[in-house]
Amino acid sequence: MTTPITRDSGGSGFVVELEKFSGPLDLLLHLIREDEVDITDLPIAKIADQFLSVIQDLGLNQAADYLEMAARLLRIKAQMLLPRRLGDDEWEDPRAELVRRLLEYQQIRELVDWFGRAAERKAERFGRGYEAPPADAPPAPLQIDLNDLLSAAERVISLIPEPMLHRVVPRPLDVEGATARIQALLEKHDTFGWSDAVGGGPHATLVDVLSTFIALLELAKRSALTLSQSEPFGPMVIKRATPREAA
Amino acid sequence: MQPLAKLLEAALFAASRPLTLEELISLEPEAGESAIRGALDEVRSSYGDEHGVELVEIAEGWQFLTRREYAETIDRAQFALRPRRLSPAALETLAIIAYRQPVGRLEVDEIRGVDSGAVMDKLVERGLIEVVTRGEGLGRPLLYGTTPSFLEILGLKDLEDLPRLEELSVALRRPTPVDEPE
Amino acid sequence: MQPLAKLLEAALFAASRPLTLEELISLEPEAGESAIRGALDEVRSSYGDEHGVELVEIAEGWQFLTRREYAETIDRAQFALRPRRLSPAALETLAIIAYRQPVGRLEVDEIRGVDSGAVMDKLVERGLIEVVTRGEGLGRPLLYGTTPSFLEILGLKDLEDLPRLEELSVALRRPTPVDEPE
Repeated sequence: MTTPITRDSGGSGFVVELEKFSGPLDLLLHLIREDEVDITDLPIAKIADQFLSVIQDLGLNQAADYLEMAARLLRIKAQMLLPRRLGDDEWEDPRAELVRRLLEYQQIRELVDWFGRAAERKAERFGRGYEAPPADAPPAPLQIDLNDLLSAAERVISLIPEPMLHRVVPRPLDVEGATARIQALLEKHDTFGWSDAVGGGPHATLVDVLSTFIALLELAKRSALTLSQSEPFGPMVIKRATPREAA
Repeated sequence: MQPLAKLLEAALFAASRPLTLEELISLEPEAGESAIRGALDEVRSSYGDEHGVELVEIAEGWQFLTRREYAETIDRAQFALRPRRLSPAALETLAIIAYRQPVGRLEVDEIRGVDSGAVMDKLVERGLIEVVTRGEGLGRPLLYGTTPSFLEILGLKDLEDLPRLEELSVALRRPTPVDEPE
Repeated sequence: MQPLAKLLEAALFAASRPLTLEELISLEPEAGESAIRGALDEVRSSYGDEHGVELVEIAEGWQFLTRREYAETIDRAQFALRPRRLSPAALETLAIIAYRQPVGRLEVDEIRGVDSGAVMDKLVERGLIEVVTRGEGLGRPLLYGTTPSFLEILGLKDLEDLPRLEELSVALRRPTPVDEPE
């Protein structure tokens, strides 16, 4: 995906691999651990600056998820700077929501480690490797309850904002017509040219041309005729297939 | 069983195909051929008449197989071993196809708001829907409809037997406690 | 072993996935649940330390699995396929779904802080999660839950086997190493 990028930050010197982060929360947690700061009393100004500089360095400032987090951090940082009166009980810590999410996410990461270990341990035990070919058993007696089907239909209906109308797309190509025309020509002539096949002379439309072309290819596939050109871009010669060729 | 025999037992069980003597030797090359042969005998004799499976030498090597006498019961039960009910996603897809047939995949996706390809493939596999024709327009998409066995499973005579959607919308719209997980 | 135990042994051996009690009962419905349970015990105890495989309770069912101690040798010989590893993003998504099920995509996105659509599609494809119902509210979002295969790849008996969130409280403490847990 992306090449690992090494970043030396001041004296602490940490190595950051881009793939290591599964998202902005992960990166944020990483910074918090690096700095050994208290999540519940997040030094938001410092963390916001670090976050911005890391995503800049890693080229993550193009990624919407990271940008959104950057914006959120800056907003919280600004809110923290707003003066508040002493003893203001109404004051709500602007960091609260972010801290809640970080704690929650930290728990998820803990679970990820547990899941990873569990999967590793399970991988040490193999199930039966051989799968017998399916038996010629009678078809599965599948049970579908009409009520279940109807409530499924009902769920679907509730999703459709308004009755959908069928759009009927007219089919402009007339391959059948062209095929009939060419077959009629084949009855009468051993060989004929492309312009004979198209018909319509100078009035032939693009649709006529395409229809004819598809019809010719189809008939050639069925070995009713052969197509040849004496030179590149030369006139196309259509020849009735001999019985032997047709066989 | 001796450790070597237990190792062979585990390997023969986990292998997706019969294992040759050479392959078994390669598991523990230091043991040597005769020890492996001995261990193989030990495994075989420990799965005597007392077990439902046996170690069988077939053309390509050694393999555990279920005893013939149980094969039929297990085969018969095979279908019972598979889930017999459709998932909500499958039911929804089936409902859309039942009422809109012939209908293409894109339209089903559009109505459900999610990719329905895998679900539709499953329904085809189970013989509930099938390609009935090709649509007009770009790429002439495959159009699906329900199969006779769909009607059979639901106990319907024909598609006319399906309740009409207008009635359905009114009848089921609100009061039903939809979506109770079973 | 008794004939019923031998039948169960054969069926469990033949299956490449865990079989639930219900599925085992369906092999011989006349026998009744308690007889099946008894026979299951008989099978399990006859595969004690004496064998390279053992009967394990997993994913709401039972399955024969090779003993851990032979993993490396079997792995090295490449007779059996090792399951593909899950990416951290996939594990993260699974963790959220396992604990919050039934849960919609938006909630997963929000907890992870990133779009999880592609990861969830992959997990559905691998059969580790599935749509279990639709939620209330705008657009009636699809809600996902984990499948028995999820339990299987983690080697869990059931969802109760997952660690309780309280047990993870270490993660909620301050990350500074100087802080002693109280």
